Amino acid sequence: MAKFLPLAQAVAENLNDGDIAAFEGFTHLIPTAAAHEAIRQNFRDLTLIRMTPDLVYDQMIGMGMAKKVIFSYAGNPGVGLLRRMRDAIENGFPHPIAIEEHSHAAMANAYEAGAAGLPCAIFRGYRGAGLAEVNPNIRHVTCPFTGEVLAAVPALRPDVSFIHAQKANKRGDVLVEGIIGIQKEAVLAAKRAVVTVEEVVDDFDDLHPNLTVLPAWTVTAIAVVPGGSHPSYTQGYYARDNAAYLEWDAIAADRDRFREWMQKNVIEAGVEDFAGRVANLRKAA
Amino acid sequence: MAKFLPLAQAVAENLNDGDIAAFEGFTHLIPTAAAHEAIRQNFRDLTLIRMTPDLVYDQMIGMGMAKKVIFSYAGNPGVGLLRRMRDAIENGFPHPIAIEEHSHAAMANAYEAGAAGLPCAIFRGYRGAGLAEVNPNIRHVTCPFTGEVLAAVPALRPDVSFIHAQKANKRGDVLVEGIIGIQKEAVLAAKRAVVTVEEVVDDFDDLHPNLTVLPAWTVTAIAVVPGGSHPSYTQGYYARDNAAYLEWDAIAADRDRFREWMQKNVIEAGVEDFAGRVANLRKAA
Amino acid sequence: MSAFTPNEMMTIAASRALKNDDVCFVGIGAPSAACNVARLTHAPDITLIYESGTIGTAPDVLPLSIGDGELCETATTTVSVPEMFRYWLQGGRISIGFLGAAQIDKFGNINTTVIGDYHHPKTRLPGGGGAPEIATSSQQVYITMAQSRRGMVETIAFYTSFGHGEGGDHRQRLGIDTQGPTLLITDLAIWKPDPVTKEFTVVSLHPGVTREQVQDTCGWPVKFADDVAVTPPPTELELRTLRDLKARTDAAHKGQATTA
Amino acid sequence: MSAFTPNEMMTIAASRALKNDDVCFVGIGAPSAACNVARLTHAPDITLIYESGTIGTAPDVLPLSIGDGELCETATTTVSVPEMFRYWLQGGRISIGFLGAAQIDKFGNINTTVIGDYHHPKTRLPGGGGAPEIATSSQQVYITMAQSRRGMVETIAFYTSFGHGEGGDHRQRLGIDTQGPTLLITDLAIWKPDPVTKEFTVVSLHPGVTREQVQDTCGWPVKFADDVAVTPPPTELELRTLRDLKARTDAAHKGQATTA
Repeated sequence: MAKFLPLAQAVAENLNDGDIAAFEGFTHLIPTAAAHEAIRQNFRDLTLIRMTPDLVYDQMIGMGMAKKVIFSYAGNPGVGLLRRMRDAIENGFPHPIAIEEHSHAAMANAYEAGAAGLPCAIFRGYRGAGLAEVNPNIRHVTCPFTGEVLAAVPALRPDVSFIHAQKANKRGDVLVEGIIGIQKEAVLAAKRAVVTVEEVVDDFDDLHPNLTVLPAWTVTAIAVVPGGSHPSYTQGYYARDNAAYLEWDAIAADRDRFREWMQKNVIEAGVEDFAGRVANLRKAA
Repeated sequence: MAKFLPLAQAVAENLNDGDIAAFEGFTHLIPTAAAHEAIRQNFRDLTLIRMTPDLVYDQMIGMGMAKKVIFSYAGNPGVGLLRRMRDAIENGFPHPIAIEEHSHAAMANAYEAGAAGLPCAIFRGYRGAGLAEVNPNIRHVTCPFTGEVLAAVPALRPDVSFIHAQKANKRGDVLVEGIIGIQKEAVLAAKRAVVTVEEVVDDFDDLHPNLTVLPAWTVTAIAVVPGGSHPSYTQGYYARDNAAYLEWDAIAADRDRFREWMQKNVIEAGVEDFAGRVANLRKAA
Repeated sequence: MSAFTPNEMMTIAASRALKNDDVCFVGIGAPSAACNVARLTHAPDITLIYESGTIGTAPDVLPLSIGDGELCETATTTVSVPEMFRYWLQGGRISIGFLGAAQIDKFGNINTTVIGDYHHPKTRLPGGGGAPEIATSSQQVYITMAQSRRGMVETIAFYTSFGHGEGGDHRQRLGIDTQGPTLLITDLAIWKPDPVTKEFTVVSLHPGVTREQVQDTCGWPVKFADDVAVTPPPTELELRTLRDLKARTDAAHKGQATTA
Repeated sequence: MSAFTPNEMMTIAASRALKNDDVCFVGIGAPSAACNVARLTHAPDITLIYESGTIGTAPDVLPLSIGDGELCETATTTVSVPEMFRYWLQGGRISIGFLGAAQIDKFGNINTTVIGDYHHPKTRLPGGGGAPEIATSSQQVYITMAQSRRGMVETIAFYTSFGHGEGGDHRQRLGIDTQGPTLLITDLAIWKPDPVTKEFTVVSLHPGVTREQVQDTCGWPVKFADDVAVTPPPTELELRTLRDLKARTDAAHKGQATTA
């Protein structure tokens, strides 16, 4: 049953060194504040899962927190590469990381299987694809009716998933709307789930019955963090800070500049700083 | 791309003798008007798919239209048995029918696989269940990661699916809301899809982005039939006619009374009669 | 305290077995009444899930079907049927699967499919619906039914849903890791499975019910626990809650049929 | 007619290949611009789908990412990412999968994963994202990229997504029943696969482009069709539409970064 907690406590209670963790968001609703809190608390040896690792995983990898990354697209969306992640893969800096790479279809199916309590997902995929030859977690099953050979991947079952959402009600139910991505599956597939929200409202009585609502008993902890997905966006609250994504490319290109930026904007900053970062993006939402 | 047609034409153009057809609805939104039109046009040798065959399949079976029924719960919901279907299975009246029986989980997964273009669905099911011994379409696959043995069923791919929905817009997009059941999957799994709707509106601009909308290019034909799901209900339009479900039990119990009722209320009735049948149920919706 | 019927006692005894933090997959009929009485008395935050996709529903009247409109209108959220069976039931999120039964044996195996041979049935019943997987994916299964020699039989004709099979560790041998039937509530008694054999054993008799009555309405030789309790009779609150619910329900479901 | 850049010609030529009834799975960058120019000119009812789950979207400016808010705001419906890949892509509903490429070979195989060895890469690129299954589940695949000897190579380092493999019937031999790459549009030319060998062959040169320019910017010996056409230059409407779109896009994506 969801507990309302300050973010620092929600992260401290639910993330551990060595955990398999997902900070999910598909361009929209990226849980930046939760990731920054995890960075401040300096967790180690994490296996980080995400379809689209972007700035926050670049930051966590650059800070030496990741042992392994499971992913399907490692880019700065709309801009280019993830330079800290590249540095770790190409040069072992700050230390080598293991990777398990999939396609989006495979990761989406694997989360879906995790949410559905299955050990694996099957789908028509990876035909002729190079990943099938370098990733031993891409296997096959044969349809017992048609004989068709389908790809199989293991279900994703994070120890903990972090997502950002529009709002919770007082009971602790959570609403995700707009580009809903893989958030519901990431929460339901995980042993524990931490959600940051823009606000808490009395009830959800005025919501349409078919929206993506996570009942309170599927969520472990909720932290209220206005602006908590910046520089990503929260539909209905504030727009994407595209300029910050462009700016990140230069910051992450240089090891020293990266450390300086992290020191100033993450280590010496706090959860309360997010509201200010989106102040001028609210009109555009 | 969806064509707006009178129901008689939509049925005539999309249903054929010998087809595999689904008239889906999960208590809510049962496409009664479409089924009655199919009865009036007297199709034969149909394979009828539905999770919860209720009155309309009892009627179609009783009129001798079904060769086979694929189903998971053959009951008059909240009332009891389907007496025409029983008569066909127990006594071969009006003629014998074949059955392929599944659990709800299996049927739901099989529609989902059909919508997803897969040849089969896998799930954790049928353990210790008698159906696994009498239905040769229940097979197994082994997870290539854990060795767990999972149940497999073939995907459902109807030649044509019929559903009832709240509304279409002028472009032919269709909205289903409330208890959405298996409608989206039934449409996407089928080669052709016919939708009856309560009304047509100009556009869906005021709808929440995450509702269940079937784009016009996934639908073959749309027919406007106010009241078209009676005695089932359409959320937001009219309530369920519970008394009609109770009444059906007595009608279907007797072969002659059944024929008389069908003659009067289906064969000699028309699509335009549905609006009147829900007139006194609209307030209650 | 008012007089009460055996059926009322059954529903109220079943309602008492449910806890405030349970997530209950509700079958229609007696289970639905028990779950909603629990919600309206001691378990206001219980999560009731119907297989039509409604999660956290709080109907004012009992639904006639598992898909009545009020289930959706009062739910926390309403999802598709595939999602219901994949993410919510198979996902292991259900603490109690609550089933009714047409036929049951002493190991909690249920038949709602056929009387007679499957391929040439004497009586064709509706079938299992969600039950085969409710019985194996829910953490525990509660069953409620009125006793009769036709309903409680030595050998059922068909395993619609698996209880404890032939007893003992039969579930584990089939790779089923949930507890299965842990409670049977009838109009006469409360039964629990023997820890070893898994045979249903009477642990409590409803007020005024004798062992003979239980045996006379049961098709197998009944085992009684060493200490058989007496079920506490319905409280005023429980009985009023149930009767108000039934009265509201009857009023709501009456009405004119306008041809089907 | 105004002067135009090779990139503008590329985008406009690509836009012309799209039809009003296409259902197009849109990659970001050049494909997104081409698809939206098509929508704003000759194909107003084209269905554009982005992998973030937005179906039938009609953005006023080009998204920077595949998940910008405007894609959702203007879409017919927005679904979850698993549903997108299961029901919509794998379900066979996409007529055109439109991809960009970092590296391509003459059979339309694409590499966006690594330069060098996969396990010890010289350059680690973002990876495939949706591309591996877009390439096999879409009925046809269109590819657009600016020509360069680094981008158009004899042998790609990694098969991120499968085109025609080693040519001929290689797709069918792998059990892939879709057509694969049927069109390559570069800043210099339009290419189509040879019906038998499946090698990309130049069928049209953009205005003013020579065969030598095409060969000089391509890492394999270029085949030209017997009849090489000249691509009609952009019309005023096409050019104005593209430039207006780009101008709106630039204006929208500018703005102050407030730390990331």
